[in-house]
Amino acid sequence: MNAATFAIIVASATPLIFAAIGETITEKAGVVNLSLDGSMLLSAMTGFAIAYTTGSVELGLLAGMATSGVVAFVVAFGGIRLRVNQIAVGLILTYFATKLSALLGGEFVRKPGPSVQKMSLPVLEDIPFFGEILFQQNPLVYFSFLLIIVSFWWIFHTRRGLDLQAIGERPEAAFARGIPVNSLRYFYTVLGGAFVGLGGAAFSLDAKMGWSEGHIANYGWIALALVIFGGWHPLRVAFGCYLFGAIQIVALKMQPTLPDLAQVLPIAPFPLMILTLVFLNMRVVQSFTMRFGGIGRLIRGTAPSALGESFWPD
Amino acid sequence: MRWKLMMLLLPALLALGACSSSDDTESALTSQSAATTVAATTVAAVATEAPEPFKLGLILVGPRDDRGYSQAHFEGGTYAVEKLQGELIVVDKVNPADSPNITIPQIVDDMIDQGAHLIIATSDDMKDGILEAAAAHPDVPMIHASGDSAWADGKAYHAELPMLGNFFGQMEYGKMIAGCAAALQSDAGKISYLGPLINDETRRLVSSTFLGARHCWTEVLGKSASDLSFNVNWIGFWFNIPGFTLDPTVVANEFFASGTDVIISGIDTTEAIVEAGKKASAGDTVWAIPYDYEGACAEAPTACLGVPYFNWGPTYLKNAQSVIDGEFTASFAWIGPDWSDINNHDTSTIGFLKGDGLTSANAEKLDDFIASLGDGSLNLWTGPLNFQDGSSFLGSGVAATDLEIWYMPSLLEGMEGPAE
Amino acid sequence: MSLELRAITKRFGSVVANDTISLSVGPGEIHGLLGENGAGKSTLVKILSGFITRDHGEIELDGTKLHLLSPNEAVANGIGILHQEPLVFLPFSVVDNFLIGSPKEYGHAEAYEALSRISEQFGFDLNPDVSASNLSIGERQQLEIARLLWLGARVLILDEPTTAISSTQREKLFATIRDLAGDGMSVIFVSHKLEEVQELCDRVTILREGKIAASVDLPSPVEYLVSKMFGTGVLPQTRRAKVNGSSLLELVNASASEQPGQIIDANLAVTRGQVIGLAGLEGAGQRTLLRAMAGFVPFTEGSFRVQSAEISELDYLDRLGLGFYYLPADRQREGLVNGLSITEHVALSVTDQSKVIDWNVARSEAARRIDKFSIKGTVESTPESLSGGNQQRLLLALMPEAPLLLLMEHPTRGLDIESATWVWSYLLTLSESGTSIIFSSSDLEELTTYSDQIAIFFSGRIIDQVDASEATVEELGLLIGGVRQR
Amino acid sequence: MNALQQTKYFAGAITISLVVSIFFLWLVEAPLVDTAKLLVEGAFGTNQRIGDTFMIWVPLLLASASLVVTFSAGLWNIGVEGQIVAGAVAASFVAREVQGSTAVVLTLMVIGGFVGGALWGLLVGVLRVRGGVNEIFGGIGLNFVATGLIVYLVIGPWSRDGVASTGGTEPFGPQAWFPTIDGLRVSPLALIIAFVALVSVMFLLSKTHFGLRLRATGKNSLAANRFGIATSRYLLMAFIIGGGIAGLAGVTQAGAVYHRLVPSISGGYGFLAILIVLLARFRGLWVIPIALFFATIAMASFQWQLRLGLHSALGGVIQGVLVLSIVLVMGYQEGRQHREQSNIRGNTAL
Repeated sequence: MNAATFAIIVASATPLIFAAIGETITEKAGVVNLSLDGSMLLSAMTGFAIAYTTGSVELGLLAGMATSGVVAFVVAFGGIRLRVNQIAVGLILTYFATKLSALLGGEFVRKPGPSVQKMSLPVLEDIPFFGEILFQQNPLVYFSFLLIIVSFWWIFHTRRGLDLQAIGERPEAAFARGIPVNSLRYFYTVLGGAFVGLGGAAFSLDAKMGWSEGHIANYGWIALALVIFGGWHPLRVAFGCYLFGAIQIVALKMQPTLPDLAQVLPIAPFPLMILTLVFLNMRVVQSFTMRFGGIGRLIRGTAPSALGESFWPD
Repeated sequence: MRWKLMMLLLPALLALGACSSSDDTESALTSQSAATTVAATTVAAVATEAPEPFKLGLILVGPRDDRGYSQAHFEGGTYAVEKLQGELIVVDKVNPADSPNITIPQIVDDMIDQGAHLIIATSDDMKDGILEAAAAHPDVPMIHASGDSAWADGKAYHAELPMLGNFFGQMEYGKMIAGCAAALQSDAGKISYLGPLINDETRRLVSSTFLGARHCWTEVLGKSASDLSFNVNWIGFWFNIPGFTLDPTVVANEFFASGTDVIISGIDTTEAIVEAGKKASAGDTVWAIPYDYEGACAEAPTACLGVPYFNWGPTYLKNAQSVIDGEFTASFAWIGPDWSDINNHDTSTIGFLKGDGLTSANAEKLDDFIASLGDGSLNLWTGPLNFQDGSSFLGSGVAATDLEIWYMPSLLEGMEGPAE
Repeated sequence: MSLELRAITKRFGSVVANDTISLSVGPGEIHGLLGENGAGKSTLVKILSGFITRDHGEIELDGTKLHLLSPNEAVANGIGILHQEPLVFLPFSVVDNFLIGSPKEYGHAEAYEALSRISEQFGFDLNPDVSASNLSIGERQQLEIARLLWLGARVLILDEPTTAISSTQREKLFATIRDLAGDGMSVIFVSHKLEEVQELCDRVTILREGKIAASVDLPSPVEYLVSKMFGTGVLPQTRRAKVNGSSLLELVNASASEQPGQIIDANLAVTRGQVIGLAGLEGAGQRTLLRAMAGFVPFTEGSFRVQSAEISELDYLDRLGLGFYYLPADRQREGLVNGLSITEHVALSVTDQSKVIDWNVARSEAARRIDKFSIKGTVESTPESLSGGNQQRLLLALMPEAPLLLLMEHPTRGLDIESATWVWSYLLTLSESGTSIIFSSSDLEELTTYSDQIAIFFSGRIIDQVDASEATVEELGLLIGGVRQR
Repeated sequence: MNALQQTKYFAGAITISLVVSIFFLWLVEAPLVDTAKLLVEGAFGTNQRIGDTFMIWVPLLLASASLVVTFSAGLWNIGVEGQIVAGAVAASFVAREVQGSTAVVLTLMVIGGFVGGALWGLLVGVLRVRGGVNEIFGGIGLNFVATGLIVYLVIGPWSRDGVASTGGTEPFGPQAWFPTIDGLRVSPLALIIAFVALVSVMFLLSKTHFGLRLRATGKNSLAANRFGIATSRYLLMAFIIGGGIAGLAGVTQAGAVYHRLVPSISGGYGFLAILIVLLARFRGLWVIPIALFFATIAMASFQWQLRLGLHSALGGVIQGVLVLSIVLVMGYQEGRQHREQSNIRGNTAL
């Protein structure tokens, strides 16, 4: 593999990073937004449709963010205000948004439209090897780097991030400490949804330009799997995204020798997710990782304790 | 359409404020396919005299606006019914992934219900279904495009189905031209082929591409055959079905990353040219050759070296006419280009439209190549040709028969990639 | 600082959890709030923490009326609550825990500084960088206290703080509380542990069934306090004949522990048809003993024999097969299945070997049991629609006709008198037909009236076993309170 | 009063979904009358169409029956898609390998498919009970693994001669085709299997001790355990039975619809069945009409596309609107009820 191949891995993982980090943020707050595959599709469609109509990629990206933000709001509203099971709402929205994207996007199928333009970063792009991989990309890719770092920093190194983790971990205790649990859950669910939407729009405006039915290629489900694989830790989630990109390339390279297996490799994140969970749930591993602080947490990657549970203070 | 209202629906606009742009920015690129955005299936026509206009049923494997294989068929059908002032009944996206609850026999039944006079199943993937349907309706004219069930000499002859015909274009020529164009323009001599699934048809098409490329690389440019790399990757279906196939966008990107400068697409959709356009606009010197549909270069004109395409209109018209005249019987037709003008919409089933990416010098060389194919002075399916594993396919000076080409069992020596 | 509560009232449906509770705590005062489980202590704590809102009543802090509509407001007004389970987030470090929820915009540097300052002042040993999951419960409390002080708590309310900590930790906690009171802090110490309240508090308010039963300065005689905490006299006095059945089971030097609760070195012998009452303050080990005998908590030491057969290795399902039966205190959560009808419960409880249920039979059986157990409900009623008394009757109705051994927590807690009387008349019939019964209760009258023997628990140990016919309520109160007299 | 309130909410939800659906129809310029007419005609207009509607009904009934079992045990078995696939793979194996009369082959296909689905379900169950992997994520993951398996088989060991396509395998021999009534495509045998499965599930859950214990486990596993139920064993049994029934949907898809193995053999029916079961509020009897209605919409979608040129996703949007509004509205109603009850019990968090 040469630098160009690594550059592809980085570029093709970008939508996945937005979606997976977005969902990580949401789940950290204790809300599970299962609608990812549908909302990414809908965002990919609206993002492209708006960009195509207005000619502005920026507006397209914003539209994509807003779309999934609204879908996420429905999840939050259903789960928090209406007290409906979040899993149920998420699954229904997945189906609904998928079909809606196909229906409303009918007119935009495979039209050539605007896309995010490449923008190499001066100086940095000349770093040997890494320059080509990391800095001869486009602004979306740079933003994904920023998102990884900022979300990591926000969650683990700020006061507000502590509150975020607290409401996903022990909402009743957080509430008793004076944290407005449900308001924050709304906020982070919608925020995470917006990043999911950015992931969708990044698909139709960059990674796989244009719109067609089912355009995001199961990336919503893959993002959900990667959140778990990544142990709800932005850095590990991002690693999972890049790993997935790499697996796809490996699959291609394998085709001449093992054509049957190559065809199957793109589903790799799912067994990886399951095996990771089983591995980490093993008693031996748990007691081992408990001994280490930050590193242990990175490896252990436990789910927020109150994930998917609604919190009703009254 | 009420699509501006649709926009109101989209929360996007809540964020953006009111939608300012009210005029439909239908670009020149898409104007030629206005019909594709119209949902109505009845395309023509004022039926003035005939109380019952001719109805053509068309079953497409992908969306009718895929800018590829299915759109080419759709436009062929449109052409035919316009000429006949008939009606077109279309069902698209007929594949198990997109339409799990629709089977070919079911569609055929319904089209017959609607009064279809001729039903055309357009994809290789529909073989089993159309055979089943033809058996159920032995008196309804049907055609399986790309099939061989009506070929008496073929391996899968179904003598018991007298009204199920076959036709297909000799895309081998289109592919040879594509291969030649790629070889002429390529600096690196690294050509990659984005293949769909592997079967007889795709093997012969990719082999034709290779023959065209090698010919122009060695004979026209006078370079050494060993400097030409020709690599095939298959995605597993005619187009991308997430989860079932490899992602053609990723494949195309990886081709470029590994040094390829021309990708020739063999799949129904436009990922290769889209990615090439993206690369080219970022300043890389890469090109692509899409497939199937005349307008495919519009996705990225400057990165396009040309497109070999199907022009189904005349063939559709001819078969429809024979149904109207009561003369339709099952036959197998493998139709070549009209060499006098391969881009004549009324006569040539196979065409090649040169793209903006091709230099004028190379365009001239390509014209010469096309001419030599047309006048019969050049037959690339002539020995000595070996298979990929080194075994002999054709002895020196021996020309391949139709059967040998149609049922191409492997890839040729000099090509890289799996053959089955 | 002084805190004043006036006529706080809170209802949940038909239950009055707090009935016109008034109390005042002056500066430097340590005020005990004593009562058994369900007396209304935790409701009051939740009201003060802003977690739930009172229906009536006023709260005043230093003469200022507080609304306390949210925990935020409670924190902002300087009401600091140390919850029974400290509000610690286990995955996070100590210093992160220190910061979570703080309305202040302090960063880590300030937090480190404040934590070390407060730790030093009170002699806490808290490493700011270790994970909170590595802290003992006592240390978690110290962390919480430090945090509350940092937030500027003026009133400190400690809700059952000693449930899960060791005695050394408790000494340390008490020292801290005294220090704080010495600095003028008002402290409310909520507990069901009489001896701790006596040791620590200046004054005590005793709650029983949502009402104030007494409010007195300490020290005050133990038997007086116990009599105020525990109910007396609601049940009819039906002395029963002494049974002399054959030996059924034997517990020898048995130990077990769960979270929370433990038993140490317990010995108990039970004969057929015998009724043994387990007396003790909440958490003294009665519950753990019952759960260990039922098979939910493994014995770590000792032997548990039934008719000379060692059964300590058997799990709950096996023991069920031997004829054991366990009736939990939390009837809705642990005993009955909400959403299933009485008929379905009956069908669930029968050990019918057939695969298919004959619903007609089940319905008539359910109707029979509803009738026999005087349950106010129909065959289609679901547990959530039944009152506590009827839930308990239903649980008894679902029990096999004559179990070998019945293990029961608080047979009559929360029941109206009629149901309670009924329950005991049924239990006594059972025992007469050979079922041995071991039950825990916080009603001394219940213990002395219905038991043959009473085992008295204190801090996980059975400190005494008395013949119920010879025991008096007063004597029992002293023993439970840890005052050995005999 | 409760029932009345529930009916009021339900009517409200139906009204909302109707209004929203009509809005979408208007948006895509669907002629309302024709669309409504085709909804009925498309599914029931001719004998053939009735047959085809039933053909879609079959997998929906089976997948829903499967989900009723697992939901009763309190499980979110999103892995139902994968179980359908596993059943289809097992049935295809039988169809490809076993020579014999139709009766023998079909019997073995049904048994094989049930076992295949059951094993795939059991895998989700074991991951949940022993591996600590939540059944939702285990199920989703195994769905994709099942897809990977089928793609591997179709393009690899079971591919057609000289072909490497994810299009599907060679059609089965005629002995592995479910028999049909003359002129119709629907197989009465498949319908019978679906109904037998659904009725068995309803019988199992409502009339047997096993079913009762399963439901008790689903509603309150702690209390169920106090009644002497080995709850984790019942969870595994739920996965086995549910998976097996889902596997039967795979059998009918392979043997009665496609007559071969294709990668998308499940047809998304498992996912659709989740919506059906949510709508039916996990009750078997309600599954029958709702699944029929969903099949009707699926057939109508085809007719809408064919005759009115409407987009094929329209039917799905309407289904989605319906389920979303009913689940949100009814969930709200239930939440209120729950809150009232929890107040009565004084059962608060902390």
